[in-house]
Amino acid sequence: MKYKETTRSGGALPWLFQRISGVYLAIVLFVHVVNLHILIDGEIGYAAIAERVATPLWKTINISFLIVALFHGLYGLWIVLEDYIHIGWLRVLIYGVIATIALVFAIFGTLTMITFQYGG
Amino acid sequence: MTLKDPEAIHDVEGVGIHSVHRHDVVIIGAGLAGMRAAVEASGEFDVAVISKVFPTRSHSGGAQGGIAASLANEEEDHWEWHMFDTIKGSDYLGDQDAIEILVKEAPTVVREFEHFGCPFSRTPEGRIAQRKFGGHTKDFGKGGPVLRACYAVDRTGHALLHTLYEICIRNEVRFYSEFQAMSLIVRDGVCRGVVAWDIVNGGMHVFHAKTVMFGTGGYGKVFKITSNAMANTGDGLSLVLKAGLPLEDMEFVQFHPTGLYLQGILVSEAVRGEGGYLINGKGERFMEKYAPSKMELAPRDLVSRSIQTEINEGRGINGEAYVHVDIRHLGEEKIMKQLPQIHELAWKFMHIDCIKEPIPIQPTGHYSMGGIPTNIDGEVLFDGKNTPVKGFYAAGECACVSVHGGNRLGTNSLLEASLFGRRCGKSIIRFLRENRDWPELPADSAKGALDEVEWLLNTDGTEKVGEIRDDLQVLMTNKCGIFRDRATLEELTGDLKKLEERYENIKIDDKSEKFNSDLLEASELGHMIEFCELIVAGALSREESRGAHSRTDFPKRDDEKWLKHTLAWKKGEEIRFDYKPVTITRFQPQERKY
Amino acid sequence: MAMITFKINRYNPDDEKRGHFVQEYQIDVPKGYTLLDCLNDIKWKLDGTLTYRRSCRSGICGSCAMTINGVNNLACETQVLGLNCSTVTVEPLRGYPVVKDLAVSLDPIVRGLLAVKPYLMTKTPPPTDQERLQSPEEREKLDGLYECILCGSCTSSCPSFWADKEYIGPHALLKAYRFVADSRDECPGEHLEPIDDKHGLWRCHTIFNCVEACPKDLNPTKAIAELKKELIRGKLG
Amino acid sequence: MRVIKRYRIHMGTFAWILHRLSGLGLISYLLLHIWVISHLSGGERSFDGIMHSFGSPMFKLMEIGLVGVILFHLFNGLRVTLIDMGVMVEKQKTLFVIAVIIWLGTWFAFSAIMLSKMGLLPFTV
Ligand SMILES: Cc1cc2nc3c(=O)[nH]c(=O)nc-3n(C[C@H](O)[C@H](O)[C@H](O)COP(=O)(O)OP(=O)(O)OC[C@H]3O[C@@H](n4cnc5c(N)ncnc54)[C@H](O)[C@@H]3O)c2cc1C
Ligand code: HEM
Ligand code: SF4
Ligand code: F3S
Ligand code: FES
Repeated sequence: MKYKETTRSGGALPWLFQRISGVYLAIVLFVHVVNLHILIDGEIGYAAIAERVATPLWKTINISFLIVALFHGLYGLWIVLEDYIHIGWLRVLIYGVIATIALVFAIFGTLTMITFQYGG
Repeated sequence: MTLKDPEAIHDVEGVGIHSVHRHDVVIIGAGLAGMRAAVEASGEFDVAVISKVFPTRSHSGGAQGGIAASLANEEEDHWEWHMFDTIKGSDYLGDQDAIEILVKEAPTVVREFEHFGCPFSRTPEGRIAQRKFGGHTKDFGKGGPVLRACYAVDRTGHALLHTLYEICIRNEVRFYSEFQAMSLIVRDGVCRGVVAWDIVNGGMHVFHAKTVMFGTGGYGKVFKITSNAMANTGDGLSLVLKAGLPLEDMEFVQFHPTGLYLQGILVSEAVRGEGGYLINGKGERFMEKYAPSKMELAPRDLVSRSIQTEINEGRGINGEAYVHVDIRHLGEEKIMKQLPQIHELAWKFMHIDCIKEPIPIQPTGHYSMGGIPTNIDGEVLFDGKNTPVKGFYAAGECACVSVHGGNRLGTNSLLEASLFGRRCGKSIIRFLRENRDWPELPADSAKGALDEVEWLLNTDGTEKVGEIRDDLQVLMTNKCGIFRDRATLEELTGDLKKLEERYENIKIDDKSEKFNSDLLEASELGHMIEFCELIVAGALSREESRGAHSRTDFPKRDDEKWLKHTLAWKKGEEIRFDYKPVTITRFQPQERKY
Repeated sequence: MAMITFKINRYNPDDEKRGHFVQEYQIDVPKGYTLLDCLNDIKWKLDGTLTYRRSCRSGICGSCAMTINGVNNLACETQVLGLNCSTVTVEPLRGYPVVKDLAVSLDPIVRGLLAVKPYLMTKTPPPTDQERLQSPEEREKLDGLYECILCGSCTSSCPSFWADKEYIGPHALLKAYRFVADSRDECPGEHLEPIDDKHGLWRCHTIFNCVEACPKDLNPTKAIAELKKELIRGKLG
Repeated sequence: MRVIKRYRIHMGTFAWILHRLSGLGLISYLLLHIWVISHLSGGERSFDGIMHSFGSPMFKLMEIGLVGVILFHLFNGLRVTLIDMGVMVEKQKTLFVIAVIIWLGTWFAFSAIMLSKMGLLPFTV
């Protein structure tokens, strides 16, 4: 009997990046949650958010957070779908949809962060 | 990786044949013997291995103790010592030319296993570790036990078997896994192939071959209590008989002293080695009577006979057919450290905690010394004059070279199976280099096998396979077991005839072709009855006690009359005997004392 | 001695229409009887059509793995009275195509196994007339790996395998690591290359069902973790 | 031929199922979240408007749930990563129990703070 020869698709680096991004998210997300739900008093409103979002450091952190989370989450979604969907064309389609979502949301989110000017 | 594709199928006349395959070499049996031969021959020729169980499920994997070779990794050892021990163990019935090959080539064979990747246990220097085993001694029996058995913890057979399977995969051997050989095609002294049934899908397949090798293993299943696997039904032997060839020394069957009561599963010799007691129903350490100095550590056949005597004379536990091996006095710590697998075994198979309770044991059918007669190159012989059948080979437990003679030593059989398997491979290569033509395949090759299956599927009798087999096993154990005598053997001859008649009147429940184990068990039973008649006839005619063959009416060894091998043929109802001399080279027979 | 009901999941390939069904058998079970003994009793006395694999009946050949009361185990190692229940359900190993009754197709097991080049690979010829040396410490690394009896219980229990039939399976990954971990194997890359695949190593989601299911108490997940490290180390140079 | 896909649930399976579900939940939330934050560009009115519609106590309580999901995925994700690094593979159950304890501990603390800020607790933390 012969093992079905698949084109070796590797998968090591995405797998590794899923772990690294996970650990990065663990730190940033924890800080994020502490910040938003504990440190900020009262209503989470425009002022409270905007103040922080405006500084360059927070901008960088937020943008990296955004992109890493998108990668991690959408790649995670892809892993899940890949487990259960084995129809060739459907897989390609889903892959395309996920990639598009990733791109659109990454650009959309980044633009929000970059273009935003507090008090401006 | 590509494995070789099935050979081009060509047609043969006849109904009911699923397909015909062609291979240079067709090996039946994927135990150590079969697969070792396959490894050897597969570099140059197209080799197929047929096995009724998936290769790694062959019974060789059940062996625990070790494989003998005088590597001298742990202490001084020489092949001459090993040779002496083997000959003495065989009660001088072993052929000494074959034994010399066995002990001389042993180190090479074991090291090759290591080169193949076998995970042997190691000495601190990184060499293959070795342990003691019954009957293996220093200095021609004059010294104490020697460290000679190479081992992989307590899973030696498992490690060896899986290693061989792996190398077969590497060598792209073609496996026909779960195919049961049903008949052997031999015409005019030339072997032409075999016929086998595809167990999973059903259907008869003809294997046309230039050479056929048998490594079909033992037949412990003819006994009620046995250490053997359920697949060990000795099919190979009856296939050979049906092809008109003889079997050798079938009366020699080894019984191991300690099998779990009713299960027969082996309780290793280590239990007694570590100091366990054998206790009868009266609470006595009964070995005092039989071997006052060696006690529980007397040789296997003697201990088996002692236990059986106690049982026969009503001194089993509660009068039942077992005694106790008691290790409670060793204490929990020692048991868990030195005998963990025994603890696990007793627990898993008997629900007994051997730290708190004694283990019920009884002697268990273990090994067949006799089998298909072969010469030292593995060629199957068909008469007393050592004439080989062209293109037919055998090795392992199903064969009789004979290196074990009347009684085999522990760890010598893994060695024999692999070593003579390897030799088979080598002589198959030599044969194929000289014989490039295909032998003619007779048109009715599959007829016998097809008739058998058809009959079994359609016969509408009243007898159940399980019941006849049960009766066979009980009869063989009681009347042709550790002790034999004329009266019971003659009785048994009649009993077997009756069983044969009952077999004619069987009915199986399962009528389908796919994975019909009912059908195959029925076929196996027919085969077992067939060669059991030979065992009994052999035991009846050999009027002496030698090795494992113990006649109460002839308790002494009789070299004058019986220092010879039995050959037996079966034609219809009639059994014919012939004899051939034992080859004696270095060691003259002496009295066997331990 | 106790009367036990066995609910056995059956399937006859000749009767596709009927499909899978549960059949009940009742037998008296004495102390010490394993499930295999009970199945034999049923087959030999009550119903010869009952089909299952078995051979060694001592837990070493791997034939008799099946799902017993919902858990994978070897029938020959299962003490029926030890289960402490009056009804025992017996099903074929999950996740594999069923051939008949309790016998499943071995193809997925073999396919995964062949893929990892399951044999010792060396470049240097072995020493003549001598074994390769391996220290007891190096040998110890193979413990927990070489004992695998290829029973298929682990892969049968793995949700990743249920989802992806091409997933190579924990049994094959354990085997791959058996060679990668062997100090004598000079081509670990050869065993690693085929598993560096989306149907290979990376399909394992660390679910640990395989560890739960292994009747020999082996730990495929540990082997898988080591393989992952090995491969990542290779990638990063 | 039917193939049964079911196995006794134990800690490993349980952790995996929860991780999967929480991961899927989180990615859905993330996409929503990006959309919400994008209202920042639209100025104060637009942002506060949308925040207001999420400002009801119902949503506040759901936020506590969200924090729980995040924290579970976080700590179990770290557990998985540790196992992948070969840490405590043989003690995975203990590791899971530890992860769950930390998860429940932090979640409890976060919930208490959040609830008290909403004035839903009789005391402040
Ligand atoms: C419990 C136990 C412990 C043992 N321990 C030791 C030990 O420590 N040391 C030692 O040296 N020896 C030991 N032995 C003996 C030794 O294991 C066997 O003698 C040896 O393994 C036999 O090997 P084999 O290759 O001849 O046959 P096996 O390994 O039995 O293989 C037989 C093969 O033939 C196949 N086969 C049979 N009939 C058919 C058919 N009709 N069609 C197709 N295929 C068929 C089977 O499928 C199988 O693959 C032990 C034996 C037992 C029972
Ligand atoms: C907080 C820190 C996080 C850590 C430590 C973490 C860790 C991980 C890890 C290790 C995996 C891989 C599981 C596997 O392959 O078996 C994973 C999967 C996943 N993660 Fe995260 N993650 C985090 C945050 C997030 C966030 C914010 C999202 C959503 C955007 C997310 C969505 C997912 C998804 C959808 C999966 C796939 C689930 C699966 O394969 O079953 N994770 N996470
Ligand atoms: S790892 Fe365990 S469960 Fe898996 S095949 Fe090997 S012995 Fe069976
Ligand atoms: S159950 Fe399957 S997903 Fe991995 S840990 Fe075991 S192989
Ligand atoms: S019969 Fe061999 S493992 Fe159960």
